[in-house]
Order: sequence, then structure tokens, then C-alpha cells
Amino acid sequence: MHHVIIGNGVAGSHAASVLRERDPGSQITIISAGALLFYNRYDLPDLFRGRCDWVDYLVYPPAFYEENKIKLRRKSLVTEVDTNKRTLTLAHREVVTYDQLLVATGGVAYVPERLLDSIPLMHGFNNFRVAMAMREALPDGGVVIMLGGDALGLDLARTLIETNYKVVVVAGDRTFWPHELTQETRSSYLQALEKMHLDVVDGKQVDRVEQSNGTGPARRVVFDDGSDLTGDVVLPFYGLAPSVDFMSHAGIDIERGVLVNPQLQTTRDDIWAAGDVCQIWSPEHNTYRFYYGWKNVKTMGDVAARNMTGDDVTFTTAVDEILQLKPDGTIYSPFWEYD
Amino acid sequence: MTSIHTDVQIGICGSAGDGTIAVGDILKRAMARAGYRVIAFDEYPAEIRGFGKCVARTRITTEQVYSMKPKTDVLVSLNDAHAIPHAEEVRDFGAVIYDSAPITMIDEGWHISGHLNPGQLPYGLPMREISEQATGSSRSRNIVALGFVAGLYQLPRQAFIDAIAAKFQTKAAEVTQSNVAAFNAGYDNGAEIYRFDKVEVGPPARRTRVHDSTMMTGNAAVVRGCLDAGIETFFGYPITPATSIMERLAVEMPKHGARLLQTEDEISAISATVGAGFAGARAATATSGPGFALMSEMMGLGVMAEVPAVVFVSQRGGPSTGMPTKTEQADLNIAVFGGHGDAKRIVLAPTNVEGCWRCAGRAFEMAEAYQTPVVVLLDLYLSNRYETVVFPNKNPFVRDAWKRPTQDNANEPYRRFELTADGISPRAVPGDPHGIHTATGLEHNEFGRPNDLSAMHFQMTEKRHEKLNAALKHPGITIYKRFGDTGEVDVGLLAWGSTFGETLEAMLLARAEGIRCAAMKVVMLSPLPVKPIKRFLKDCKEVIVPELNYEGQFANLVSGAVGRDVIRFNRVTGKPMAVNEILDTIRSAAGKRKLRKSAA
Amino acid sequence: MSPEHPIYLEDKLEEIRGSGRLGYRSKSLPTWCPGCGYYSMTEGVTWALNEIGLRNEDVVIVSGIGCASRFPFFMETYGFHTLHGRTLPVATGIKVANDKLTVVVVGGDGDGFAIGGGHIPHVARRNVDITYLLFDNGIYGLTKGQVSPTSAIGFTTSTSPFENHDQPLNPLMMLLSYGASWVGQAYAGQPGHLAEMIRAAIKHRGFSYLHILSPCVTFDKTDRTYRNLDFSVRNLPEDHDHSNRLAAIREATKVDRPAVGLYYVENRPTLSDTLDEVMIRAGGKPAEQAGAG
Amino acid sequence: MSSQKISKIHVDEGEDFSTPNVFGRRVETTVRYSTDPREIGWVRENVPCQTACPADTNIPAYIRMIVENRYGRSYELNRIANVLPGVLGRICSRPCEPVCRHGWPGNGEPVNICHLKRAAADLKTEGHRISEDLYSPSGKTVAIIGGGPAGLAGAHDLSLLGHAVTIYERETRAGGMLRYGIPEFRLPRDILDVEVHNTTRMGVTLKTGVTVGNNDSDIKLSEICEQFDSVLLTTGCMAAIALPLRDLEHDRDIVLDLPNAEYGLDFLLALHRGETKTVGKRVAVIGAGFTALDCARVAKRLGAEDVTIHLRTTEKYIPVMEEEILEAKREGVSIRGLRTPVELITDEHGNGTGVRFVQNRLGAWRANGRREAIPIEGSEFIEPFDTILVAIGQKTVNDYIDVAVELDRWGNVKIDDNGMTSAKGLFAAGDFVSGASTVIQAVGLGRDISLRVDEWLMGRQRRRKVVRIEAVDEPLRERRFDFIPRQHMATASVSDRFDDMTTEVEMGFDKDTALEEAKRCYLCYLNYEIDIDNCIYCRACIDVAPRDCIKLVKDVAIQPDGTYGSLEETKVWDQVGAIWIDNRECIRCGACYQVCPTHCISISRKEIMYQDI
Repeated sequence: MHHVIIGNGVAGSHAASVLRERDPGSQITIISAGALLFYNRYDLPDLFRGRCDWVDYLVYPPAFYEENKIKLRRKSLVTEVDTNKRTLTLAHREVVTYDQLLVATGGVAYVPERLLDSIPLMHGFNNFRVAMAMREALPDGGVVIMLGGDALGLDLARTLIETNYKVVVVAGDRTFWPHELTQETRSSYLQALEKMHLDVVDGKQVDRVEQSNGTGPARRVVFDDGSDLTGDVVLPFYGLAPSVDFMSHAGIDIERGVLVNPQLQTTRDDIWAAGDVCQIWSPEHNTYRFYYGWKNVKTMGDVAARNMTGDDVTFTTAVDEILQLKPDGTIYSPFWEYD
Repeated sequence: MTSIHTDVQIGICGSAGDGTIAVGDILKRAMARAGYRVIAFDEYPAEIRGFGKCVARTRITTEQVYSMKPKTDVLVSLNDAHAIPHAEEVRDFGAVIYDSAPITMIDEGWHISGHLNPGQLPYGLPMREISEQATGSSRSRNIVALGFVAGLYQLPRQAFIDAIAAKFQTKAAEVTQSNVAAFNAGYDNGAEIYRFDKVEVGPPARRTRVHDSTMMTGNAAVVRGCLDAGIETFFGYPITPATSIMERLAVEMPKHGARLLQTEDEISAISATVGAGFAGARAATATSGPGFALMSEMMGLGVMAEVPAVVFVSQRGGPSTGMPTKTEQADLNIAVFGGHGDAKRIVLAPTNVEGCWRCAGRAFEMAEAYQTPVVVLLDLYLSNRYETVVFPNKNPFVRDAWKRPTQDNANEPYRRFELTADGISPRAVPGDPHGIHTATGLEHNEFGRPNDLSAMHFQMTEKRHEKLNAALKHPGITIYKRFGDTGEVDVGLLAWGSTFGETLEAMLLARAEGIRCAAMKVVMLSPLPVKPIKRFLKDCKEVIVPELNYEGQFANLVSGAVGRDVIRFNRVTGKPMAVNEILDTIRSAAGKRKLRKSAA
Repeated sequence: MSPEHPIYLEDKLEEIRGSGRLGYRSKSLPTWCPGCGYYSMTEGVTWALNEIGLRNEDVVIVSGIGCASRFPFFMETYGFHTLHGRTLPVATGIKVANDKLTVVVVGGDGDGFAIGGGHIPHVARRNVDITYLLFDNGIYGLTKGQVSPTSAIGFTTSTSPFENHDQPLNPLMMLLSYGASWVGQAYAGQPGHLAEMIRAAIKHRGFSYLHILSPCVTFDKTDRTYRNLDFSVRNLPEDHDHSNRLAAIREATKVDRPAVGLYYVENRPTLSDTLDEVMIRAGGKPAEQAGAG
Repeated sequence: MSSQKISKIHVDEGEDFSTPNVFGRRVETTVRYSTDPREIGWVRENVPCQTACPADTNIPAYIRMIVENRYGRSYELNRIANVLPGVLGRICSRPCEPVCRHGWPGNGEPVNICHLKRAAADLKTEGHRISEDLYSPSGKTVAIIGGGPAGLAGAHDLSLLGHAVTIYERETRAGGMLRYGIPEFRLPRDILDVEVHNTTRMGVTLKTGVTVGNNDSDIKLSEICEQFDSVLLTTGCMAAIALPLRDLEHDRDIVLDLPNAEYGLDFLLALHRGETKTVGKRVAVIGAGFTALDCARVAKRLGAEDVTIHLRTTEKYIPVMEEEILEAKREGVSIRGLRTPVELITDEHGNGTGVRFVQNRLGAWRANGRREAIPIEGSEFIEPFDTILVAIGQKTVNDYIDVAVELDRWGNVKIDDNGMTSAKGLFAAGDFVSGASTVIQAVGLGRDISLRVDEWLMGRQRRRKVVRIEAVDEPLRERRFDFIPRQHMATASVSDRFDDMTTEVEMGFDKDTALEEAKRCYLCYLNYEIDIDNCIYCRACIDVAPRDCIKLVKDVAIQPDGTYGSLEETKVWDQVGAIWIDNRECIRCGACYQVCPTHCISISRKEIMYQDI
């Protein structure tokens, strides 16, 4: 039995260890687009605290994979899935066969279509490499312009503030994503951000990002009203988009994410999905929903792995999705938690 | 930035025809140009072209080292099928670079990215595409990959471009341009990559005469030694891994007015060498095991007729055809004892590339001074590995320093084989009217006339043996040397030839672990410097003799000479000795020592 | 002598001493069997060296194993008594080492065509400027009479007790085919002609091969005897064109009536010339050769 | 080796090659004549028998003819040197045989040269053709005084040279000592007659019974000298030497005084002139030569019972053939050595009764090859005899010469190098000049003088001595010949001998025996020579050599007479100038010739002969 897991995040990695636990004789392959082993992305803001060695972020030591006989294929992009032949095609034209497939590819930072042209001038923070690049681009005490300002961004933002950087949040409808907020709570939360020493620009639509002229900060964010804002780096934090492109011809149901039942099985019996990539049927909400957060994703990995190995468990969320306002006026998101 | 002590080993693996060895060559030359010290060893197949595997390994260091590292830091795969078995050589947090955009579909499991250990860092690179973009052809994949490595580790770009230019200097200018373009494309790609690997390359050590450091193989060093010693004739027959000596001499010797001839076989080669030696020329030949076996009889003639001749023997896996492209140290016996009769000769076994140069040069001096064949024993590993060598400004080798007949008693018949106190007789060569004689393979008297009386045979045999003792004090060559802890040690390592590099590395690692140990290299295997070896062994509680043969030929030699058994550490894998395996042996020997102590 | 040419010992001794020919002999009396053709060769070589006027120290005689092996010991020149079959490569080495030396190789049919046969084509094609005096008596004499590569079919020896069954080689044809630049044949029973041929062979610039027919007076009493050779040896036809290799080969095929004389000669660059050319191409200069200096 | 090498072997091209000889070679049969003193020296040195022969007989040549069954030619070859072969074949003193190479140490016994000479004479076909080189008449006249061997030899040769020769002979028949001194049982007179006749056939006038002298003679020498252009004295030694025991008191020869004592020469002359001679029972012969032996044997035949010969030394040191002594002994003659007569004992009648001898011991060698005898003091003893014959030597008589000639201090006629006395045209030769010697010497001297006389007569030398050199294409001998024992001649049984005085003791060889003996001859006139130009110094010849006869030569010393002195041998290779056959050691076995791989050994015949100038 060859279990192939696409994705080396929390869901995929956890699923792999559960699979190994439950099916010791099987072959397990994790296919990852990244170069690194499974590391804790949630800790990345620590970069600004001087924790710059990626090894320090590893969840498992390299030996873990060897001990568990989990094959980790990195820098391998899956370009195609043939669900009939049960094969995957990798970008380097290698074909990998599977018996059971777990899709745990997570998501990528969502950038609104109007800003696509500006992507080269913006930094990311969704993996170690881009995070380091952003850190290196940011001078000491520099200004970070954070577009959107979802929960992940805010986690970074509070670290930056703590480490004496200046953060300007250009707020919009994705601010605090994936927390769903009402209009009132939103403004109080925005106020709380200011309490947290973030600058907040609200009510303005970003038109484009430009390289700034002269000797000042490197970037200029131009709003649709013509006004602008300069900073050293510009980070889009508009939430995530599931990475499902490679599945488009796989013959499984996909809406925004891969549609799975509560057992996390897709519309094909031998394919499961877990993590940020999947939309899980919620009988409660009578719709397919995304569930975020370390704990949820880890649970998904666990559920998928169990079901792949003959169990029949259903996913229930483990995370309180409510954004908290703390007594000191600052906010706290449960999505910032991990174990 | 603190000065990083550079110690990086880069392996490039590909199929014959991929240009593996070529880029390896550019790499080490560039690094040597840049002022680093280099040791490099290529593995290549016996096959002419096609599917054979080539591995070019280069270790780049601040100070010269004499072995490859147990683990490679960076592996470049130009052919995954070949590189996959080598993936495990890469250390944790080392890098593996491969082509991420091959043109054809790959069967499952045949891409190297599927074979990396979790600790290794993959670098997929669309080498073919980049090559095509940069040069219009996919042929420069290897250069792209090299450029990528250089860019990745921010190696000095110009040194590489110079090395490439040098490499292709004999070709059309476009070739160089296109290769430089490919290199730059790769370099730029590499430079952009964010590195997760833990490979660090510091600046080269500051050296006043960087340009004097030359990077060359053992065989090339032999060639330089030959040239510096004023070689006049060379006769050879191609045989792996000695061929490159002849190839290089074929280019260089004519420039110096010296003559080289490819003979019809090894017998002819040694015969002509002995003939040229008889005629007074500095003559040499080079071969490997099978050829050397053919030469045994003529070596005996050289001993008997007291003719100088230098024979370079690069050992390879044996017996018989064995493993022509694999290294081994199993020709010690034939080098020291080979042939029939009491045919003692001088055998030098350099331990590194600089030693190859020195031994080659001194071998000519010794052959002439002691009037005997001298074997310089290399092995494939030493022959083919590159090291940076700093040569002295002044050519140290002495020419024409042999004892000649004096004109004092010109009326007396010339005694070519005069019995003297040191056993060395005045030697005349054809053209000298006062030294006419006939050299012979028959036992002879002082005049060279055949004579098989008991007393004469004894005296002459004694002379032929005892005269060689002077070689133990030959100036300008270190025939043995001790390293590591002084005084009494728990573990002593005794090694010869190329294996000494790994032995030294292992010894240093063991010392770092707190084990008291020392290592001695022995360069002159015959006559054996018995006294120093005895003194060293006296200091050692345990003695390990690591060597690349099955029974321990050197161990036998030493045990027999000093009357003490040693721990034999033998490997016959066709590969150089593994440092970590020696290290394990040191540990266990040290542990055994401790156990014994505690038991006591 | 014949009555017309009176021989007076004292005159002859004076002539011989005066000629300097004895100066090419060593002090040791040759030890071959009395009557052996090697004596003929020895005389021919000393005579030829003297005629050409070579200095003793500039001549190297190379021998292998076999009855020829002792040859250099009887010559007051440099000599190298080497191994069985290895004369030619040793001689090549000597010549390459020092062009100024005149190198003469002496050997028998066993040494040359059995164990040493592999070397002959190569000295021939390289045109090494040495002289090869091959003494063919069709038997192994030193080891007391065994069959050799040039023994006739039906020849009975200690190792062919039921008669030799192997076809003998035709050395002249081989050498002509190998491209030797000077090929000749002489007969030990005709010392005058032999000496002339040796002189010509030594003077030839390039590889000269002189095939010398001789009996083994000790171990062959039946086949290749002086008496039989006296009957069968003929001269090459007067009109033989020694620049015509095919004509030479044709003559060489007449093995029953071996002809003495110069079969073939051509002038082409010697190995030394070639190696000097290599030096020039390499940008070097043909240096003074090593040797005594 | 010369710079232009010429192959000796010419083998024709193609299948049509002419037949070589048995050794696969072709030899040109050419003849060369040489006057090079070295060639004459060679013959002198290498043909010991011929050299020893006073007549210079070409012994190897005539023996070779016997091998070839050419007895007539053999006889003629003898006659060239010696006009009396049949005679000499019987009574020659054989100086050749002791020097014969076959008798040299290790080689065995000498060849029976003399008997082969006789065989040639005896076995030639009857009426064989005689060859003579006859010159046209010169118009010169020569008188020869004395018809003995020397005179006869001279007469023969001078007559051939065209001169008119007259012999004056005292006796009634020519032959001299041959006829009057030598007993018939040794030399049959018919043989002598024929050969003497042959010497005089070419126009010699023989005047016998004519005495030449001063007083009661028929003609004076001075007269003869006036009549002839040249005169040759060959009167020999016809007087016995006196026993040095004179009757001092009467100053008389004791021998002549005693009736039963006589000089042996006189005894024999008388006998052969036809006188009747008797001897007593006990006959003592004092002396050690042929005459002594002949006397003893004659005495035996005359009926003596006890014949003894008394010698100063021993029989070993006397100049007589061993065989002669042996025959004498067989006939009952005893020989007593080491005694010198010191007194002839006479009885009161004046008859000799015995001889007082003193015992001798052998002393040193004397220059003439004999031993000295030293008397032992106080060892005298007397032996009784009935007849005493004294034969201690002969001397010349020259009192007949009435022309003025110089004499030497012994009173003999003095001659110059050309054999001429101080009187112009007067020559002397033979025993008359040399003192008593042998027949062969007399013959030889007679021959020699004839050339001198001729030269004097003609005013120039007409013949000269040359060496004839002829190539020989085979060895002519086989090694096995060397092992044939010396053939002995049969002799008449002792009982038969005493029947008369004429029965010949030696019976001669038959053809088989002669052939066997002839084959023994080494043919020393064959010269084995190495052509150094073609020699390869291989020593094959030395390997098969039967003796140390082929040498590695470094140098050679040439002696004044053209002969080679010692060959300096060497084993040092670079000093070996040549390999050389030492013909003095060579026994001409032919082995080297057959084995030489390069056919560089040649054989040639070297013979001394006379050539017209």
C-alpha cells in the first residue's frame, strides 16, 4: 500500500505519522513543493527576534522521517493527477503511483486581482524563504505596510512592533480573516490594533505598489484616491487561497477547495484531503466550509489518516473561531495557537 | 563576518559524456586560482562513452588536506540514474543539485529528488532550459550546473571564467564564450536562490604567493617531477590509471628536447627504459598492475645489471584486469618483492600529490645514485586526485650526481661492478672511452664478466642489497614522518600511500574526540626504514595499519620487519579508504585498551 | 689462400694489427662451439666497425638470451646482455637515449621470432636506427637442441621427437612486410660477404635487418649443416631491384634456395628524425642527447 | 681483412651449378713458383726428412707416389736428388728417419723412408721410363777423379747439363766404396750395376783402372787439369784411421805389424777386390761405424765363431741404424760397450792374442751428439782374440795432387764456397772434402758441386732453387693412416745367410706392405694454411686438431733463414691476430680442412725444385 501525501504542512505531516502508526508496513511518501522539512510556520515571526536558522523551526528532526520510513520528496511540484491510473505527475516529469492519495497542499496567500501586477514589489511571509527575504529587506526600525491584515499578518505585526518596527495596516474587508466580524466589532478591533501600536489606514483601496524614488523607504503604496504611503516592505495579508490548480483535471469535485465529506474523503474513494485545501461538508451549516488553525488542520490530518486506514471518524472543529479582545485592549486570535 | 575555515566537498556525478569530469576540472582549477587549496578525485568508468558513471569530487579547503571527506557537502547530479546511489554520500544539510526539467518522462524512482535524505537540501534547476536559453544548446548543462553551484555559494565568478577560458583555450573562441554564457546563466540562477543548506565557503586563506600554488593530479605531479628532474626519455604503454602520465609527458617532453615513445607493450616499455638508463639517460616508464607484472623480469635485469630506471606504478583493483578504474593498494608485494631472485629495489610510495612530485624527482636521483630501478608506487586515487601544490621557487632536483669512474687508474681494466665500501660502483655510460663494459643479467664479477662462483654471487648479492641502505638517508625527501600526539599514545596508525591522507584525517578526528593517538606515514617501502618504525611502534599501545588490500601487505611487511603484529584494517571496495571507518577502528582500539585497563 | 695469393703470417699479422680491427675485440676468447656461425658474425662486426671507423665507446651491442647472449662480452664496445626476446626494445631505449651511439642487436631465431617476435614489427615500422643481426640456425642451441620457429617441418629435436609439425616462419618475408627499411640475408659460411653485409647494415640509416643463415654445428648434424647450406645458398639475381619490395618478397619466398644479398632498402625518416620532428612541432628544440655528458 | 671482401665461394646462379668437390668447394688447380726465402724456409722447417737428407730428396713426394701406386714416378722423384735410389734404399744411413715427424714424441715411430725408397726401386715396373732433363751440349769438358757415389752423382748431373764428362777410376769398376766397401749381403751388385750404368748413360766416359797421381800412376792430375775445362776431385776417404796405439819404440802402426790384426777398411776392400780372407775363431772388431758392423758380419760369414764389437760408449750412441745392429746381433755378433783398447797383447811370436781394455763410464754429451767416454782408472782388463779388426774411421788421401792447392790445417784440400780449390777450375766434393760420412751425403755433395761447376763453366747460374707451390684439393690423407704401425722388412733367416757372402739379408717390401708404410707418411710437404681474410676465428679446426698444431697467434718471429721462429701464442682475444696452423706440429691429418665452416683452410704442396733461369 502506497500512501501518497501531497503537502508537507501540519496536515500532511501529521497524517503521515498517523498513517505510519496505523499501517506500519505501508509505503508513505510526502510530496512537497518546498525545500524544507516540516517546520513551524507559526513561529516564523520569531525571525525578528533573531531566530534565523530554519533548523530551529523544524517540528521533526530529519531522523524522524528515516525512523518512520516516511519518504519526503521536496521541491516536487505535482502538476497532474490521473485518478484512473492513480498516478501523479511531478514537474520534473516523474510519474508517481499511489494507492491512496491525501491532498494537503494548503493554500497560498491570496492577492486581489487588481494587485497582481504589484506582486513582484511585495514580499511574502508564508514560508521560511520569503519570510527571510522580507526580513532582510526590512531595515532596523523600518516601516512595514501590511495590506489586508488577516490573522496571520497580525500575528507577525505584533512581533514586528515588539521588535521596534513600524507597521501600517491598510485595512479592508479581509482584515482579521478568517475571523468573521460584524461592522461594530471590526472598528473596535481596529482600535485595538492602534492600541497595539500599529498604524491603521482604513477606507482606502490600494491601487498599486510602486518602487519609491530617492533615498527614503523602498516602496510606495498608492491608493485609488491618489494618496500614497511609503514603507520599506509591503506585505499582502488577504487570507489564503487553496492550492488546487493541479487537481483541476483530476475529476474530483472542487469548488474553491477540494470538497470532502466529514470523513475528509473526496468524491473519489482513494483520495482524501486535509488542511487548508479542503472544504468540508458541515451538516451543521449545510454547506462546505473551510476550517483553519493549527489544531483544526492537525485534526484533519489525523481524521484523514485514520479513515484512510479503515477507520470511520468525522471531523469536528477544535478551534474557537472567535477573535478575542483582551482586557489590555489588545486582540488575541485562537488561530495564533499551535501545539 | 568571522573568517570561515573553508572545508567544502563538492561532488559532481554524471554519465560519461555529460562533461562531468570537465566541470569538475573547471571547478577545482577555478578554486585553486581563487587561492583555495584543493584535493579532488574523479571516478570514471572503464567504458569509453555512454553509460558509464563519472564522479568528480573536489574538496576545497583553506589549508591543504590529503583526503576526501567522509561525506560530501554538495552533490551535483548531471545524471540521476548514476547520482542516486551517491545521494547518500551527501551529509545532512548538505545540498543536492539536479536537473528539475528533464526533457523526457522519468520512470518512478529514477529522479534523484526521490532519494534524498530528509536532511539534504534539494536544488532543482532546469539546467537544460537554462543552457538552451544561454547558449542555444543543451550541451552546456554541466556548465550551467557548475555556474549554479558557484552562484549558490558565491564563489569568485572571475576565477571560474578564467578557468573556463583556460579549459577551452585550444578550441574556437565561441566555445569559450558560449560556456561562459552558460556559466553566468547558472551563476545568476544560483545567486538568486535562498539557501537552506549548511554549506559555508569562506574566503581563501591569505597567501602571499597564491599564483605559485598549482592544482594538479598525482599523475600530473609525477610529470612535473619528471620534468623538473630533467627526464630525457620515457617509454610507456597506455594503461589505466597511469596513461595520463604518458599523455601529459607526450605534450611536455618534446618542448624540453626530451623524447617519448609509446611502445608496443609494457615489456617493451620497461626494456627501452632500462636500455635508455644503460645509455645514461634519465628514463622512466609508467604503468599499472597488469603492465607491472609484465615488467617484473626486466626489473630483475635492472637490479642485476645495476641500471637506473624509474617505474611509476599506479595501482588499481586486481588481480588480473580486475577493476581498472577503481583504486586499491594491492601491488605493494609485487613492487617490493616482485620478480624472481634477490631483486631488492627502491620503492617509494608518496602519500599525496606534492609527494608524487617529490618522489618522482628524487626517484631519478636515487636510480642514478644507487644504480637500480626505483619504483614509485601510486594508486588510482592518488594518480587521479587533484591537490593544490605549492612548489618551491628553486628546482630542488639534482642532475647527473652519480659516481663516475675516475681517470686515476686508466690503465687498469674498468671495474663496472667494483666492490666498494658502500656497494656503489663507479658507473660509466656508452660514449665514455674509459668505461667500456658489458652489463649483464648473468651473475658477474667486478668487471661484469659472467661468474657464478659461490663467493662471487654472495659478494655481489650483498653489494646489491647493501648499497640501497644509502637511500634511507637520501637528501631532500621525507621517507617517514610522525604526526599527532608525541610520546606514548593509545593508538598509533601506520599508513602508506594515498591511504595516509584518510588515516591522518581520522587520527585528527580521533584526537578531537580525546583519544591519544599518532600516525606515521612511510614513504620508502624498500628499503624499509625499520628503526624509525620500531621506535614509533614502541610508543603505541595499539597499532592500526589501514590499507586497501585484503590481507594487509604493508602490515605483513612491517610485522615481518619489526616482529610485532598489528591491527590490520583492510578494505577492498575499489574506493579510497573511508575516514569514518578508520575512525571507528581507532575508537574500538582505544576502547579495547580502556576495557583491558579496567579489567586489569 | 690460393697459390696466387701467398699468405705470409707475419705480413697478415701486421696487416690485421695495423688495421685496428682487433681493437674491437674484448680480452675474452669467445666460448661458442667451435665452428659456430657466431664467430663469423663476430668477425664481420669487428671488421665492419673498423671499416666504418666507429669509436669503441660509441658502439653498444645488445644481446638477449641464447647463444648470441655472450656476443657483447667478446667485443670491446659497450654491451648489454639483456633478457630473452627483449633486445629490440632495449636497443630502442638506448638509441632514443643517445642518438650518437651505434646500436647493434644480435640474437637468434628463438630470441627474435619466438619470445621476441612481438617487438620486431614495431622497430621496423618506427625505423629505429639500429642494426639487427639475426642469426638463424633453426634450433635452440643454448638449451641443447629444441625446435625453433624456423625449424623445418620434419626436423627432429629433443622437443619434437616425432618430428616438427609446425610450418617454419619466413623471417625475410615478415620483415619485408613489416616495412623494415633495410633487409638483407647473408650466410655464416661466407664470412667475406657477411662482413660486407654487416657493414652495409650498420651504415644504413634506419632499421636494418640482416638475416644470417647458419648451422648449429652441435645440435643439428642433419638439416641445416654447412654442407647443405653450401649447396643450397645462392646469390640474389644480378638484376634484383632492391628498391622493389614486391620483388624482394618474391625472392624471399624461394626458401629452398635461400639467396644472400641485399633484398630491400629504402630511405625514410628514422625514429630519431620523427622524435626530433615532434620536438619542433611541440615548440621545443632537439636538444643535445644525454649520455656521456 | 682487406677492405674489399671477396667471397671465396662462387656458387652459380640457377639450378645449373657444376659439381663441387666433396667438401662443397671449388678449388683452382694452379701452380706457383716462389723464390721467397720464406718458402724455402718453410720447406726446410716443415719437411724434416728432406731437410735432413743431404741429397735433398723430396721424400713426401715419392712416398705419395707409392700411395698412388706410381712406383716408377716414385723412383724418378728419387733420382732427381739421388742417382742411386736402389742402392740408397738399402744402405742409406737414413738421416731422414730420426727426424721424421711421425717419430716425434707422441706420434709413434718414424716412417720407414729408406725401405720405401727401396720399394720404389724394387717394385717399379721393369723397364720403366727414365726421365732426364737433358741440356744441349755445352762444349765444355769435365774430368772427375774417383768413380764413387759423389763422382757418379756429379758426373750424371754435369752430363745432363751438356758437358762432356770423363771419370777416372782407380779400381776396375766404378762404384767406389759402394762396390768395394759394402758387403754384398747388404747391397746386391746387380742393383749397383744398373744404377751406376744409368748415371753414365748420358755420355760419361768412364776410364777405370786408371790411377791418378805423382809417382807410379797412369796419369798426373796436372795433366788432366790441362786437358779439361774443369776437374772435380771426388776421391773420398780411402784410408783407415790408425789406432792411436802406436809402437812408440819403433814408431810403427801396431795394427799393421800384427799378422792377425787388420784395419777393417782394408779388410773389406781386399775382400771385394776378390782376395780370399780368413779370420780366426774369436774376432774382435774395434770401432763403432758401419764398417765395424760390416766387418763383424763378414767375419761371421767367414766362419768366425765369436765375433765381438768393442765400443767406447754404448751401442745406443753409435751412428748406425738400430736395425743394422739388430741384424748383426741376430747373426751372433756381440757388442761390448764402454771399453777403450789401451794395448794390443802379443805373444812371443808377435801374434796378437788379445786386447787390453780400460773400462769407461759415460761422460758428457759431445757437440756431435755422441757421448763422451771417460776411462776408469785401474780398471784395465785383457780379452783374448784370434783376429782383431780395427774400424775406427777413414780419412782422405791427397798425396796424389800435383797441382798447387791450399790445404787446411788438417791437411785436407781447402775449398771455397763454390767447392773450388785454390786452383782455378779444380773442384772437390764428397768425402774427399767432408771427411768420411755417408753415401747419401756423398751423392748430395756430388749433385751440389755439379751446379757450381756448371756455373763456373758457363759463366752464369743456369738453374736455381725454387719452391713449387701447387694447390691440392683434398687432404690426401686420412686420420686413420696415423695409426698404421711402422712396417718391418722381412729378413732372410739367419741360417740361410751364412751359406754364401751374397745372400741379401733384407728382403724388401711387397706392394701391400709398401702401401701401408707409405700411407703412414704425413706428407709434410703439404702446407695447411688458413686464409685469415676468411677465417672467422671459430676454432673449429682447433677442436678437431689431433695435436697442439693450430694456434691462436699473437706474433711471430722471423728467423734470418726465412723460417718462422716461435709463434707467440695468446688466449687474449684482442691480441689474437690469427689462427694459424703450425705446420711444424701439423701431421697433415686433414681434419681441420674438412671441418672449417668457411673453407678458409687450404692445402698446397710445397716442393723444392730447380728451375732454369
